[in-house]
Amino acid sequence: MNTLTYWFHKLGSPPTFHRIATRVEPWCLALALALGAIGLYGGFVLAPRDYQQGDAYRIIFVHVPCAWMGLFAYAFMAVNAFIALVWRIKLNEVLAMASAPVGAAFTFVTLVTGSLWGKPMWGTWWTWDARLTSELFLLFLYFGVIGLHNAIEDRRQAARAASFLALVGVVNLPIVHFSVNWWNTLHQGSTVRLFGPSKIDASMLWPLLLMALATHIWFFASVLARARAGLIELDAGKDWVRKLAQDDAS
Amino acid sequence: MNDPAAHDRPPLLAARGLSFSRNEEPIFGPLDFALHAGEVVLMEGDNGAGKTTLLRVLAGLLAPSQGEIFLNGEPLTLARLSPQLALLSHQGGLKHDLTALENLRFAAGLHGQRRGLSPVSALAAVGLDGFGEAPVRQLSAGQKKRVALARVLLAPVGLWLLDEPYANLDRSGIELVNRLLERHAHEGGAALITSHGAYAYTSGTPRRIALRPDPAGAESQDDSIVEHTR
Amino acid sequence: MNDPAAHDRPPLLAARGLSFSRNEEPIFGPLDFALHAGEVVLMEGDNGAGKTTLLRVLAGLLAPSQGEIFLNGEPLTLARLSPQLALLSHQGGLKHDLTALENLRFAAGLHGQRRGLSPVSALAAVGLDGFGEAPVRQLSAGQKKRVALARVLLAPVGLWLLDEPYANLDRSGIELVNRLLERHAHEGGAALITSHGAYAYTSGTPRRIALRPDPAGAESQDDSIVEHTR
Amino acid sequence: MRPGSTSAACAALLRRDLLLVWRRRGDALTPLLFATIVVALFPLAIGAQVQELRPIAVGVIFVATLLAGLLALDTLFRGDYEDGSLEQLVVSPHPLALLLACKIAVHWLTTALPLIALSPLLGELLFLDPALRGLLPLALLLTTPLLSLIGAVCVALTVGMQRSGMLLALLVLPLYVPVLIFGAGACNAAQMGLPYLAPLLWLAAGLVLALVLAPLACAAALRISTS
Amino acid sequence: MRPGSTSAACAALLRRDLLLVWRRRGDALTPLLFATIVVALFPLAIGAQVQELRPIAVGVIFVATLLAGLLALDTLFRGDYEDGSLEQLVVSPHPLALLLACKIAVHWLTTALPLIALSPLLGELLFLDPALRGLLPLALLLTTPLLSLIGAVCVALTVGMQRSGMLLALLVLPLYVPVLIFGAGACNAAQMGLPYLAPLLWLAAGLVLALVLAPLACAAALRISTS
Ligand code: HEM
Ligand SMILES: Nc1ncnc2c1ncn2[C@@H]1O[C@H](COP(=O)(O)OP(=O)(O)OP(=O)(O)O)[C@@H](O)[C@H]1O
Ligand SMILES: Nc1ncnc2c1ncn2[C@@H]1O[C@H](COP(=O)(O)OP(=O)(O)OP(=O)(O)O)[C@@H](O)[C@H]1O
Ligand SMILES: [Mg+2]
Ligand SMILES: [Mg+2]
Repeated sequence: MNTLTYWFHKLGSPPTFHRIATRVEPWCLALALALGAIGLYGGFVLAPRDYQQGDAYRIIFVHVPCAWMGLFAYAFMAVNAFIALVWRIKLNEVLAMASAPVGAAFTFVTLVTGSLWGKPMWGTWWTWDARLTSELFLLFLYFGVIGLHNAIEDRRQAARAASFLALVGVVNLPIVHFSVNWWNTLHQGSTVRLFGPSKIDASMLWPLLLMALATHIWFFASVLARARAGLIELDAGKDWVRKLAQDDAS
Repeated sequence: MNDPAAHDRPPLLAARGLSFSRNEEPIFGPLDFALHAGEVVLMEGDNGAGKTTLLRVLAGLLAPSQGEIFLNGEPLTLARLSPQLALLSHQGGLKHDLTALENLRFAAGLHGQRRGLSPVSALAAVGLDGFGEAPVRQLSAGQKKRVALARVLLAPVGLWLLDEPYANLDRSGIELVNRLLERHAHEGGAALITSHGAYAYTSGTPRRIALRPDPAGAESQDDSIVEHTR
Repeated sequence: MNDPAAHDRPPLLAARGLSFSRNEEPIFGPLDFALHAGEVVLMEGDNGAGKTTLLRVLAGLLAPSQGEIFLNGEPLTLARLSPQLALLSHQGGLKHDLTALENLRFAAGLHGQRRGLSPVSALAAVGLDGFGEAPVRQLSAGQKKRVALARVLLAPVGLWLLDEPYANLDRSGIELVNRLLERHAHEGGAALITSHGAYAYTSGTPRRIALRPDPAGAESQDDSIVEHTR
Repeated sequence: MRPGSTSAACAALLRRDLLLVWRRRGDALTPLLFATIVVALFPLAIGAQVQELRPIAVGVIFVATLLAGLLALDTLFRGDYEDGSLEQLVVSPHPLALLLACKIAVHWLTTALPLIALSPLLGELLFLDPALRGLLPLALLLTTPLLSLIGAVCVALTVGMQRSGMLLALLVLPLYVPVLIFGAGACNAAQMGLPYLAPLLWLAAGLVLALVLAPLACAAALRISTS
Repeated sequence: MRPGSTSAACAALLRRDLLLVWRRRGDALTPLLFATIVVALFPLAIGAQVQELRPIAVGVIFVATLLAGLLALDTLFRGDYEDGSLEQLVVSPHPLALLLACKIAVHWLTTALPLIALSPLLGELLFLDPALRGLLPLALLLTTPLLSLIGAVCVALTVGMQRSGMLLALLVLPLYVPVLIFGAGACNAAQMGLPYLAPLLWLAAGLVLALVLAPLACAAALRISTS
């Protein structure tokens, strides 16, 4: 066994994961809150008013990071789902299922902030434009995954079935992301680029990126927490959980 | 076991360290056993002991949590499913809208048919001579069971997995099942059956295999597999 | 029959000239029989003899083609349905999404409950002590049957109609059913049950009633009702 | 031996059915989601402009409600029939019509009521005329119980059959049409500034009638179809 | 002992499924009638004028087809699951994906094809633009098999559950949306005199892909959900 697979197995074993996650979690949460606070302060207080949109644009500091997270969470779920299906690793099943509700929440926030923003910008809460629609159906896909997971009795079988659905639904991701390029829509196109110059002023960019970082860390923290709970539920009868309960009691 | 030549060939069915858990709760196992040609094994156990579950695992319908299953010496994986077994489960697998004969004809198409048997003769063999043209929906509980047995009989396979084949059958039906098992074993087949009835297949000498490992090493009366050899 | 006082009261169940046909084809009858308090009648018959059909007619679920049914001396019409019988049929009548206890609590609400019994104690009486909180869907075939039996036990009625109560039960389950029947008869109830098993309720001396009238006047072994009195 | 009282039986039935819905609360939400999805399909299939969507908003919402109710109908007695609890209701000592009325009530409460609550949002999705914001839920409040009651009678007739979903749709839809015409008609009239009280009153009258007759018809139909 | 050949197994399955449809030919007609009724509801709910109906004709027909297909989906594996014949398919010695492909083919032939044949009539009911008379059936011919194939995968995932009709709708519809957009989009483009070939080609490409992948996915999903 080379070192890589060794660490893979080590990390993949529920007790180890549980131990590491318990230790990392509070730090992640604290970091996410701190970064989020700075980012929000930067966005809502420090960043200049937009000459066109006034203060309404400031919702961008919530909307865009959440939108990114909605997509990222799905990708994260799909990758874990793939591993869970092919190698039947319990940890990945649990991780995939843990990211679904978190992703759904981010997607929901995206939809809400988007339509709050849409009212002043486009004069309507909602239009049937390609990005908005595909984002809505992304939310439905999340609901489908969660619903399927809840509908099946056996936890591992449920996780596998829902993982399968998550993989089938991956086709929706490029549609959400590229819809603004493929169809000309009301929603604006990419303004932030990872490579090359962004079309956004630096004073607005840094709070945005900070918020994005904060949401990512938050996502990982809450996925870790959910996965931990999920593993304990799955392994309720196993020795390591029993020992944990004893340690808690004493 | 009284035929040493049979042991040169790999057993029709073998399980090694086989166990199954639901939500990490063990249902049975770990189990080790082999089923050779010419054997009929009667699996007895209390209600809820895990007999149905074991049969479904052996048929490849449920993936075992641990351990391996071998059919004719080859490992059975979920992906490469057994071409060599016939399963009788509680539901019967019959289309209620089709007649008994149509059901058997379909089964013959799907699984092939045993040399010397046809849907018509299989139906006659289970004592349903005049019922070939009746939709299965109109048959009584025992008559449906007989049609399902005819389907098992028709399949050109060596291994039968029968879940409570005696339930709902009248006395002549019970004798019929025993006769069919006798002949199947005689022709080199093997069968694993579950039953609660005292009337169940009783030729040969019993051998027991515990469904759950016994901590004391002793073999318990409950949760056991009773095996009869020809 | 050994208790003449019982005959002063009208029989719990009586059939007069009862027959049932599907598409003008007679399934059983005409039948005349009475079931008095304290009796357990075992109905035997080949597969397809019409036992299930008869039970459904007696429960008022199917309208008889001819003849009348009396419950406690009053005619049973489709419109005024029996308040006084408990039926156990093949399906069991349990909600798979609810736990065993929730199912029994509902039954107690619907039919009322027998003096001295509660859902919890009824469940204990059928040997399912630790299974009250498990959804019925997760129970094995025999465990489901036991829950259905607990439902029958709980209902405050005199007449039990049980279709194959022994099927799927292990030996302790079979003894349980016999014990329950014994006690029910002793407490002044009556039961009409079907079964194919030799292990079925066997106390008392049998009496036979043919499901179809025998042209020769002789009573045939098949298609018959065997009655045991206490 | 003390047989239970009828009110205790109804209470037990109500409690059990609500509990069943709660056990499958995911399933209970799905009529809602279904209607939402149907509504959401139209802008995609037709076009997303206000002038395209506003005229058809009322119609689409009514049709979506009707279809969602229709699909949910199938679960009204099916489960009870298959697991034999319907038999138990039939052989129970209480009036069958009353027991069925309880079942229908739970069904309406858990499938139609959430949809009515959601209808303003659905209206928003289709740019519903703001003048109708109050009227649409009211019209739905009158039509959906009617739909449940009528549907229950039809579903009782088909309950013994396998795969009767489609047959059910056939039986039910012609009976739904008058309800649809009155319900959507009232809203459309209001949209054009015409008087709309008459159709609503007709609906209310029909509802009262159905409340009395439908459970009885349902019980009779069930007796026929299960024998 | 001679095991049957795979082609014989497929032939037997095709024959049996067609026979089953024939035994219940009343039921087989119902998707047709359902779509017709949905289409017929719209003039009642919206208004019966040409200028009201023509713009929504394509959309309504597509949505009706989609819903009829969705309802029919439920019967694809349900019956086989309940009576245990699905188990028999799984333990048979032939590739499950191939057997499932046969089942899907029969399902499409008996539910969607008659609807396509009827679509000109449905178009007439809604005053469909005469220019679309040829294009609409063609677009349906490309979309309906895609819907059947995608739907089969989802239905395979939910087959072990009770009363999953609604969950199925939730799973399936988001995946149907792109198909709907391309299909209805092509027709709407043609109605406005815009080029409409590109979406049709996309649909055809998707169909080819689905023909290969869907039966495999379906078999995998079935293995998961029945275990
Ligand atoms: C309900 C309505 C809306 C939804 C569902 C929505 C959805 C999304 C999604 C999914 C993204 C991420 C796209 C990606 O990274 O691939 C996004 C980004 C963005 N949205 Fe929205 N949006 C909505 C309304 C709005 C409104 C009204 C505005 C402002 C006019 C807006 C401005 C932006 C901006 C500036 C981005 C960043 C684009 C980039 O840099 O890539 N959105 N939105
Ligand atoms: N789908 C399920 N989910 C959870 N537990 C289950 C499920 N099916 C069965 N079980 C449980 O698994 C155990 C074994 O069930 P199984 O049906 O294999 O028993 P069995 O030996 O066939 O019993 P019987 O003689 O009553 O048929 C039982 O305790 C049962 O409660
Ligand atoms: N729905 C039906 N339509 C037509 N005929 C039926 C129907 N149900 C049962 N039958 C027929 O009626 C006869 C009696 O059936 P029934 O189910 O009452 O038999 P049974 O005595 O209970 O048999 P078993 O011991 O096999 O359960 C059988 O020949 C059966 O084929
Ligand atoms: Mg069993
Ligand atoms: Mg019977």
